Amino acid sequence: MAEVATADVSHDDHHHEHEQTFWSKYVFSTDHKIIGFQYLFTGIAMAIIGGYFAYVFRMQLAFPGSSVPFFGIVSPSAYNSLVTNHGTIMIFWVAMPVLIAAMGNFLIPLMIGCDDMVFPRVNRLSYQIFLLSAIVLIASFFVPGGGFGGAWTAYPPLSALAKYNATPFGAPMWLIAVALEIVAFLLGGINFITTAMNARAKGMRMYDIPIVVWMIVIASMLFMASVGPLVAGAVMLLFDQTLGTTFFDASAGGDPVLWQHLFWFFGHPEVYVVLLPAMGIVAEVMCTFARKKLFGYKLILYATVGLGILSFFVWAHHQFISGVDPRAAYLFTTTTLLISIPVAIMLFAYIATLYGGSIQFTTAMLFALSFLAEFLIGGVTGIWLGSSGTDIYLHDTYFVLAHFHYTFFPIAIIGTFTAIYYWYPKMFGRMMNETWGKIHFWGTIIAFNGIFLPLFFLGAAGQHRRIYNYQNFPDLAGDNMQDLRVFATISLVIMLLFQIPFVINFIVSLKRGKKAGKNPWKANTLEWVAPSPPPHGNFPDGMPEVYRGPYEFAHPDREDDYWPQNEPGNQKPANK
Amino acid sequence: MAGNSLKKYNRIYVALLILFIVSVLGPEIADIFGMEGLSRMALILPTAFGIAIVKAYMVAAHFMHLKTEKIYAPYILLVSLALMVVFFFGVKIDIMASEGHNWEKPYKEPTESSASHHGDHSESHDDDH
Amino acid sequence: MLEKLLPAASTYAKDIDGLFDLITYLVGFWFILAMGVFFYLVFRYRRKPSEKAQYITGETHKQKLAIEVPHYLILLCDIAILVLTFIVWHHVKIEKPPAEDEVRIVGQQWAWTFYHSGADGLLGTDDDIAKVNELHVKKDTVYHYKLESRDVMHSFSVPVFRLKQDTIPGRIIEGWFEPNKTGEWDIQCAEMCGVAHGIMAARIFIETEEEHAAWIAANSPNSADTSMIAKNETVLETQAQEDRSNG
Amino acid sequence: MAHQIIATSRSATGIPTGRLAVWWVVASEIFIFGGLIAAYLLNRFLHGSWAQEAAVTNTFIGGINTFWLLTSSWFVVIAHHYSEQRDAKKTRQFLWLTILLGGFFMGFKFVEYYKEISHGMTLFTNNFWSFYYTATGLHGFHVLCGMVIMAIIAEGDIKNERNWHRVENIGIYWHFVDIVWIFLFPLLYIAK
Repeated sequence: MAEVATADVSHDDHHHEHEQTFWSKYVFSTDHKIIGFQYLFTGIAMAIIGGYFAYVFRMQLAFPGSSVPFFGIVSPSAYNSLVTNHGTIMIFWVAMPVLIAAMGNFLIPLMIGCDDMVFPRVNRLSYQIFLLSAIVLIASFFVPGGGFGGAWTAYPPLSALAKYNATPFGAPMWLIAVALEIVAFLLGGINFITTAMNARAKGMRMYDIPIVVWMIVIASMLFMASVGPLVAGAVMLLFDQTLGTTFFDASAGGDPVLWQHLFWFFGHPEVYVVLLPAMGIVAEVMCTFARKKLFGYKLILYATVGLGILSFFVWAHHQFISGVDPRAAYLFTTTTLLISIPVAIMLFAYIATLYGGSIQFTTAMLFALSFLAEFLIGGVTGIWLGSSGTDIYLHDTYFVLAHFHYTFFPIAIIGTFTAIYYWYPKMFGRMMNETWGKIHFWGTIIAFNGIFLPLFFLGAAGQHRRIYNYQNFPDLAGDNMQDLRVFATISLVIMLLFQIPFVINFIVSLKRGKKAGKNPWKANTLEWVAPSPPPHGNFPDGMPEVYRGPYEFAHPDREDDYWPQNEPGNQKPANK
Repeated sequence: MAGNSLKKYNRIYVALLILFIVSVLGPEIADIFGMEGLSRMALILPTAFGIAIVKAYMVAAHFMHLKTEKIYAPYILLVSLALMVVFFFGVKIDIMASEGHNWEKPYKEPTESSASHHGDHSESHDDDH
Repeated sequence: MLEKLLPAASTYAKDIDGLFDLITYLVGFWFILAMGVFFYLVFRYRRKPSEKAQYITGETHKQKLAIEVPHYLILLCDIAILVLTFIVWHHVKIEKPPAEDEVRIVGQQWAWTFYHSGADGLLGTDDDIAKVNELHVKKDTVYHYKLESRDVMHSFSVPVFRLKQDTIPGRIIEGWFEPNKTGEWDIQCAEMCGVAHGIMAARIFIETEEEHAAWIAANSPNSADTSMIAKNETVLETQAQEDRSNG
Repeated sequence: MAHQIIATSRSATGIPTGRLAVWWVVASEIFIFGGLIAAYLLNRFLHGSWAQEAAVTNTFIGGINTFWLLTSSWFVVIAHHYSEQRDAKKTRQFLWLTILLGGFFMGFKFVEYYKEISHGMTLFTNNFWSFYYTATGLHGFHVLCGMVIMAIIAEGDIKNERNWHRVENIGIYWHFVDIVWIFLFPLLYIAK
């Protein structure tokens, strides 16, 4: 049955290749891989914008008042707008589309061995809405009053009334863009979840699913479950902004703190929404290049589920000092510190995976390993903030900023690079240059630590976030502190410059790279069974069947050190 | 078999209608007997919300076929509901109170409602809530 | 540890610093251990042509212990941190020692107004001293503060006190502090509050009893120099009323 | 588009793919309406004066509207029953009856809005009415979407005797919208 259908697909495909124009093939395609690329490249384009914003405001902090090259003088309102939109873009338009949408679209159907997502047209619609949201956001920078500048958390009443935020058009447009983006990811998320639940290849049981697919699916569920109240809140806030209702106006009996709860009920699970896919990507890469079976597959999976559930009970730790009842802090500190347990289990299992391996230091593996090291810094610094006692002091300082950049940078940037270096051969059929990859790696990682390590000290010394010029604060204007700011800014510029080798490597390898072949890394999962790049329909030689788990490296019963999932064998080892 | 299911749907529908009428009658009866305060609550809460839950259960179980659906579906929906309950109780201490530990809201309830002709119940209900 | 970066000038600052240190030691231990193991493994198991990787599932009971044991130990550390956190939180935010003086703090875009209680130590009397962006307090005195906001959210943050509390329109939030070191430091706004959030800077002056008394004497509404302060306050009040009527 | 996607026809869970997706849609809607209703309830319990506002809402029209939706739920489940018997004519008939009742619902809704607004109860009167219009408006929007999709299914799929499973899927969605109303009705109309 499956065979017949596949033959049809490949036949159809050949038939269509002649007729497909550029538009129908790359713009309005329903092919999951093309949609994945669309998300990937849109995400990278938005990352360039977000990175440019970071460059502008870091230059302003290091050299306050002077004209920033390629921008000009940074006014206070421009600074607020840059900071706000840097945060929004990096989370909603970079981390989410690249890690969940691009990787989910590209990997899920290939890894579970089917020909496309279950709803290809819904998938296309999801990307189109996402693109629209990005356009609305970018347009909001150019309307009268400028882009929204009330921080990515958009606390009312500042975000609700133009007389407070001075961006009568920027604020509603920002909110509409975020709402559209949420709709796009709800559509995409339902598609991912349904695909992974229903469309698995024959023989693929629960524990034969590669961990990255699990992670993306669990992340989509977390997103769906957490974002609903925010959608309701966004409607309410939009009415406040545009129509003049008083949902969040205290003088009319509303409560601005309600928005904080609605936002953070989403905002905290959102961290795990982007974390999990990155963890999954790292797991794939580590297993392949350490030639090791993932240590405690089920343990990691259960820890992930536990993490997901716990993440719904911690949201108010973002609000310890923001006027919520202080008694609530007891509960939320407890749950917050408990969340260190599943995260620690996952990280320990990852580190244990390295034990007894045969580690190849390819660029992808270097990025994966650096993810673990950097994320560990981000993770442990969270304890100071999750503990309500120290959070009184550290809240909204640069300590927080450095902490979440040590989590989000590994997630969004290192995770993305890991994925691109690892799956590039599958995506485009050619290998990337390893030497340039390593130059890119060391430049990025060292410069990254150069940016954010100093910020921990600035934060611990009491420097608050979102302030455009520290010269106004005598305690913060000292030369020692200014030196640290300059150091961070220079590191940022160096890090941005080190992205140029990556871009050149990426583009040159498209044409000049070594041909990859089906399985250049000798990996086990199903995407390596398909040709590189996979054609429309993915598996022209017939849909694969699955006989074992995804990480059977160095199995004692086998000569080769890898054992593809689709290769028939006389036993089904492990993972019963 | 087929006819049976149709009959079942009809039975459920009739039951729903009866429940619906009872739920509307609850507050009317309370008004007629002039019930106030606790006794009014005791009547309205079960007739309005108790019956709403029963109706929702009947629609979900029989019309949406959740009773015969694979176990995934009811779990998905129950987890969703449970998380909303978590949200409600996590937020309650702040939003559903006019004062807490070391804070208070100076906001005063308007004494007169926007529709003045129905303003007579006000005092007693302030206490109930 | 924090004191090296910024002086501590309130009684509970040392508690928060102590908690910070405890977390630093516990977390630092685990961090260094994990990093050590990590780099050792990466180095030890680098690819060598002669060695094939081992087949370890991590599913057997013995192997799982490698994860379970550290995770129980981490739980113990968590509990230790939790206990101290609760004590500190209770001390700083829940329980208030009896007040010896009061101050009312009002945030608005983009300035702080501090209503000092004046000579009688009570707020709401005629001798209250309103000052914009200047908070004068007496060393070794327990202050109760009342936080209000006229428009949007602000955050009253005094880094040397290790104190921070957001102000919320429509809420009056209370708390306390006891300065124990004289000097002059920053008060920052720690919550994004609009265009000029970055220059919403105030100063705190912690004075000895004599200095403080002299300051009160010089600034009391009865003294000659009051007209400007009174005017200042009326301006703020009218602005607030306008805001209310607009909203 | 030209060829059938194999993925869509697979069913590892045993629930057909379309229906599984509808369950997830319903779950995500539970979060959206749940957030709104939770926000409303928190305010309602806090503000005692809202009980007087709720007394002003028109219980009669609300009740009639509940009746329309309950009946339409009944019709759509009958449509599902006939779709399982592959009876295109009856299925279409009951789908259109459902749409008709949805239309009655919307019509009464508009009359109700008109009456309230002409009595000075608008979106801006106070927060109770803001919540009232937001919640019923969002719900009405869902009813409208359901009606449009149902019409497309009746005229596009059932007329051409294909995609029979879509009747059940839209039915599940419609029942969910009905359940939301079952809760909104006591919350906004009869609890006072």
